[in-house]
Amino acid sequence: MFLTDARVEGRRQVARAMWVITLDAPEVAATVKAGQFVNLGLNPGPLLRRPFSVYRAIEDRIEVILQAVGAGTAQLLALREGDLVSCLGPLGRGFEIRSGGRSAVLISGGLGVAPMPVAARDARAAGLQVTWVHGARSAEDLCSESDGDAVIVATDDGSAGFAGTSVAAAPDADLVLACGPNRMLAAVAGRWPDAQVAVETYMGCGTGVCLGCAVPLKRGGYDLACTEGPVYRAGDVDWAALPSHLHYAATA
Amino acid sequence: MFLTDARVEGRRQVARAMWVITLDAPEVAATVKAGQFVNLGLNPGPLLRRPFSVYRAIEDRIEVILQAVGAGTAQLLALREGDLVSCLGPLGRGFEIRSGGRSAVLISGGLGVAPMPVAARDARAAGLQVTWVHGARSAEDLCSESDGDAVIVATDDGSAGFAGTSVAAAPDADLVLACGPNRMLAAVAGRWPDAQVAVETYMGCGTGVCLGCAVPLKRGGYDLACTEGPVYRAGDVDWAALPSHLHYAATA
Amino acid sequence: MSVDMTVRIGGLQLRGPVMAASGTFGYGTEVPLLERRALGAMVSKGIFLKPRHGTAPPRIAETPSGMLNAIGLQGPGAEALIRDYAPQWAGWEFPVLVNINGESVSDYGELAARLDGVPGVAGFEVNISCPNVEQGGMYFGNDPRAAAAVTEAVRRRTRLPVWVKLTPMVADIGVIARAVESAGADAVSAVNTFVGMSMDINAYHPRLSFGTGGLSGPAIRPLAVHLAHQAARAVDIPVIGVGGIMRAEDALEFLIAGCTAVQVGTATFVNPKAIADVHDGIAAYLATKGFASLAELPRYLPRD
Amino acid sequence: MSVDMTVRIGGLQLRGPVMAASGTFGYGTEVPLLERRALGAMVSKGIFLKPRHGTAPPRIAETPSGMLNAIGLQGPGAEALIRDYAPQWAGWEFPVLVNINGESVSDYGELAARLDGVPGVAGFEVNISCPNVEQGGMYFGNDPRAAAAVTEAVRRRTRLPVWVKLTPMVADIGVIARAVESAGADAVSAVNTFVGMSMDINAYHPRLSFGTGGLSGPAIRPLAVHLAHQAARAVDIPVIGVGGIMRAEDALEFLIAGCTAVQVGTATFVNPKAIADVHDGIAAYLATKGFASLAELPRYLPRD
Ligand SMILES: Cc1cc2nc3c(=O)[nH]c(=O)nc-3n(C[C@H](O)[C@H](O)[C@H](O)COP(=O)(O)OP(=O)(O)OC[C@H]3O[C@@H](n4cnc5c(N)ncnc54)[C@H](O)[C@@H]3O)c2cc1C
Ligand SMILES: Cc1cc2nc3c(=O)[nH]c(=O)nc-3n(C[C@H](O)[C@H](O)[C@H](O)COP(=O)(O)OP(=O)(O)OC[C@H]3O[C@@H](n4cnc5c(N)ncnc54)[C@H](O)[C@@H]3O)c2cc1C
Ligand SMILES: Cc1cc2nc3c(=O)[nH]c(=O)nc-3n(C[C@H](O)[C@H](O)[C@H](O)COP(=O)(O)O)c2cc1C
Ligand SMILES: Cc1cc2nc3c(=O)[nH]c(=O)nc-3n(C[C@H](O)[C@H](O)[C@H](O)COP(=O)(O)O)c2cc1C
Ligand code: FES
Ligand code: FES
Repeated sequence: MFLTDARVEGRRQVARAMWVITLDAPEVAATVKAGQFVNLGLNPGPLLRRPFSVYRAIEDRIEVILQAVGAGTAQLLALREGDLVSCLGPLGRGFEIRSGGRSAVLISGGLGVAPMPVAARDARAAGLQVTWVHGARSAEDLCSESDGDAVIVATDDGSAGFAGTSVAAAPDADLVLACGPNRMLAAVAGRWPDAQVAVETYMGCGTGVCLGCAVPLKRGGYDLACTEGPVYRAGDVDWAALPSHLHYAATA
Repeated sequence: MFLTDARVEGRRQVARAMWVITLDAPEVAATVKAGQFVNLGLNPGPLLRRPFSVYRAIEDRIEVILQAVGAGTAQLLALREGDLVSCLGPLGRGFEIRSGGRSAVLISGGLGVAPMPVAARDARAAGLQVTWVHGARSAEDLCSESDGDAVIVATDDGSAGFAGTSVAAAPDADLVLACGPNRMLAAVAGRWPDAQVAVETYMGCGTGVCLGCAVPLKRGGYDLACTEGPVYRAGDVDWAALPSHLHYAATA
Repeated sequence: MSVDMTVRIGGLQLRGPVMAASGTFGYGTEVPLLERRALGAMVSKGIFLKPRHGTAPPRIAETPSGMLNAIGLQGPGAEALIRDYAPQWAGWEFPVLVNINGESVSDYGELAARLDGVPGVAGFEVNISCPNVEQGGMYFGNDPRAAAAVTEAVRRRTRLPVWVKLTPMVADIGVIARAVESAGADAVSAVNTFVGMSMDINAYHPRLSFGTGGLSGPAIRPLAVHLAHQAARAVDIPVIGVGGIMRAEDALEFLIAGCTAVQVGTATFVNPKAIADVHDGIAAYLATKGFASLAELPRYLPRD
Repeated sequence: MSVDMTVRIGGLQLRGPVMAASGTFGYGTEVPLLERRALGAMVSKGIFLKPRHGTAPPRIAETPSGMLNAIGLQGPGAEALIRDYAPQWAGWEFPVLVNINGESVSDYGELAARLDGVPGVAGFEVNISCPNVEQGGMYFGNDPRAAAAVTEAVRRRTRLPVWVKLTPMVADIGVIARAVESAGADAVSAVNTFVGMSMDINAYHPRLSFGTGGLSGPAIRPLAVHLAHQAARAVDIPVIGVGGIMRAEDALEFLIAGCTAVQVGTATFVNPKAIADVHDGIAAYLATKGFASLAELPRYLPRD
């Protein structure tokens, strides 16, 4: 885990109201695994850091994909090249991508696309054939970038690709990785209990000390999303007890 | 009084750790009088606005001279061209510069130089012969700019000009205007009770509603610096009861 | 769509739920750039019977998302208020309540009697955060008997609406709220500032000359929402939420928590148009949600 | 110049005045990037005798310069603490105190007895912000008799230092501080979080599943400084200041206000190196001022 002041290197738009910002963070870029996240801090700005999946890691840089949903994300999107942002990471346990099996399907809803480029990279490296299924509300909300082998597109309103959810559009595979609103992940759990899903919770610290990021488990009790997650076996999470109305989920 | 989002147009250094920032604020520029101030607000940033004398007004723009003494000023100095800052003003009663008399002396200590360029402009316009006396701790702390007719320089350490305070270095005149740390203004009051001095107090609102900016008066009771001041007849202020240890005073 | 924003509070019909909080709006004559149309009501700066100079500077200190103040209830006293301000208020299109203060129960009663019937004075907000000088400086506001006694003293001297402004410095605000309700209050305002302190680490003493000050601003909002909610659960009279409201969203937290109306204080210092922004924002929110009136807003108000 | 930063608190000699606050540092084994050298002491996450799952999510909500939490004292219970954590603490170069909790007076006593003598456990911080289940859910912390009873119950079962963590939700913190001092506390920590509430204006109910939560962070600092100062004026035992400390300057406010040491909580969430930054900043400040030791720092502590 590293704590650095990361320089903003650029910003580009990838969907309606969705942007990628590039940060200079060599140690994080060198060590991050698919599904891990960074905790970004702004000063002046809100008190707490904000968690973001690492979208891509290229040489000394990491990328983060985001939408403005509140004060913190709006402020991040207002940063200009050369500004510094405090970056803590990589955090959390990412996807476990092992060789063995032949195919992987990556299922994302909205901003849930965030961990997928790195996941696709690692899955390919593990010799798996990768299929992406990316869904959003409508065509303009689909992330325009993909590093994957094949992309199946799904939209709720049918304005592009499959008319329906990305879960419904996804084929079966040996390895299923998913990220998106928690209610979408609950649907994944119904179909593939062994899928690995990256959940979202409010987070206070991102490092395991505040106990704020509780994930209710089927076996009872709670896990910490920031250290024991954010990636879980879909069948292990008590979806009914996990809030599905976080801001991010609300706007994704 | 106007409330606008003023665009930052530039920044230049005028002394060690002292800068001038230029803001696009046409209504304020058109109406401001010497000794009046603006209340600048930052978001994200500290809760309350920060009061600053208007240093110069040129066409649609106003200038403000400042030093970083705390979070608000540091943030103002970190603004870049094109950034917006909320600007409320002009506020307060400025200097009363009437024709009549022949000479004016402008006495400033440190950042107390702030209201002087506009004061010099107005005094000259009123047909007065203007002498500036500008003092600081040492040569590097002297503001390098002056729009005045003649400038007498004073430094506490004698590294430039008169060795001593600007008050001691000042000649008598028909009109005496002063600005600087409150304890310097108390010295002005001792020599010229009729001098007009711009005091500083903590301010909550800058508009007369919080009663936070109390100035203790010789006749008893308190005035509001933001509406009844910040300019006072030096002899009217109860200097012993006016705090002299504001941050700005501490670093000026 | 135009949303019905009117509210009824203990005898007064207000055109909107957003009021100016006492001590943050002067006497309504000072505020710059004021958009009167948005004001549901105004509560004047707190006054005593007699004029008061207030405390020595420094009177305010900024803190994270908040400010401390110790103004010391500087004010012109009842006679000047009647002479200089009430006549102006009489012509305004929203009610003005006077925030009244005293050092003894009889002070409050006398002040109410003096102001009762003065044109322009639409009611009283009784500030019980003052020290009870007769009883050794304990606050009226954290003793249910003293709070009730003050309320009763005012109630007996006027037919105008009597609101009581509660202090947050109590172990159980519901007890105080019930006490003043029983004593005849028409509404309660919750809450006043929280006592705080900030040290000057170069001078080794408090930043404020008075030592302590009252904390206001967004920092206290979650505490104020909780206290206003507790008060609303405890009484049947309307509760007016106060504390840290900067935006419509903040006011809505209080309204959902069971408040009938809200007051905006410190926000006006930062944004002279805060009250209009809050008012307009609530109306826009209600319209977006499809509510025809503020009365339709769902409340979260479980009763024990 | 090297400044003497040591402090003595009720039986313990600490190498520095900055400690980790309970519930914000886990069991000391989780914190990343930890600079142990700066820790004067650590207070463990609060535990009960038995394991607890804690509350359902959402457990936290951000507010201006603060955060609300309702973790519900999730924890492994005494046996797991003794087995998994205490042995690690035994090897550390600073004392670890256990923050103990209970629903009845006897719960507290039993927990202290169970932990007394366990290598690695250097003392107790008694958290009296819990509801007293035996007496209908009223808090131990706002009743001087209950607070004293809990303190005594712990005091009787251990020779280790006993600190009592005070709640701010009281009308007069001095009364509680004196009560626990008389009951044998070696120090008091002031203060715990303030009860607050934040509403989800789209869902029309509180953001936290528990409804209310404890407010921490810089928002509460001026309130905490005042309460710690009031406690310091009321008792002769050391007071440990807690609440909103992010930087050395903030800690110095508490120290000047009469505290012997401080605890850093929420700041660690934002800056994992906060404790080291605060410690180093205090040392640098003292050096700049020309003090050879923390003991020389002037205090503002008028006694009534
Ligand atoms: C592990 C993880 C990875 C994430 N990855 C991404 C990503 O790659 N791209 C992206 O756009 N968003 C991502 N999010 C969500 C992102 O953290 C929130 O959108 C962001 O914190 C909102 O901050 P705000 O100030 O704009 O919103 P506000 O609503 O103003 O935030 C208020 C508080 O709520 C918290 N909060 C609000 N929404 C969320 C949320 N959905 N999840 C967690 N905390 C929230 C904030 O952190 C803050 O403490 C991720 C969340 C988690 C937990
Ligand atoms: C009428 C008037 C005109 C001023 N003109 C100038 C100017 O032209 N140039 C300039 O550099 N400074 C000027 N000042 C002082 C300037 O307002 C402060 O330096 C500034 O507010 C400090 O903010 P900060 O956040 O950097 O400091 P902080 O110390 O972090 O501020 C904390 C709080 O204290 C207040 N504060 C701190 N110092 C002062 C001070 N000296 N006066 C008033 N409030 C203070 C801040 O407004 C804030 O509320 C003026 C002050 C007044 C009252
Ligand atoms: C400078 C100042 C002066 C105040 N004066 C009074 C007063 O005279 N009477 C009163 O009842 N409340 C007074 N208050 C309290 C406010 O009315 C309000 O209850 C409090 O500030 C919390 O609201 P806010 O956070 O919106 O400011 C004052 C507050 C401030 C900041
Ligand atoms: C997430 C969280 C959990 C906490 N858990 C405990 C606890 O178990 N026992 C306790 O006495 N205090 C607990 N506290 C209170 C802190 O120890 C501290 O008193 C409070 O947060 C104020 O300090 P701060 O503003 O520096 O965080 C907790 C605080 C937070 C934020
Ligand atoms: S976010 Fe703090 S423990 Fe997970
Ligand atoms: S600054 Fe508020 S009245 Fe002057």
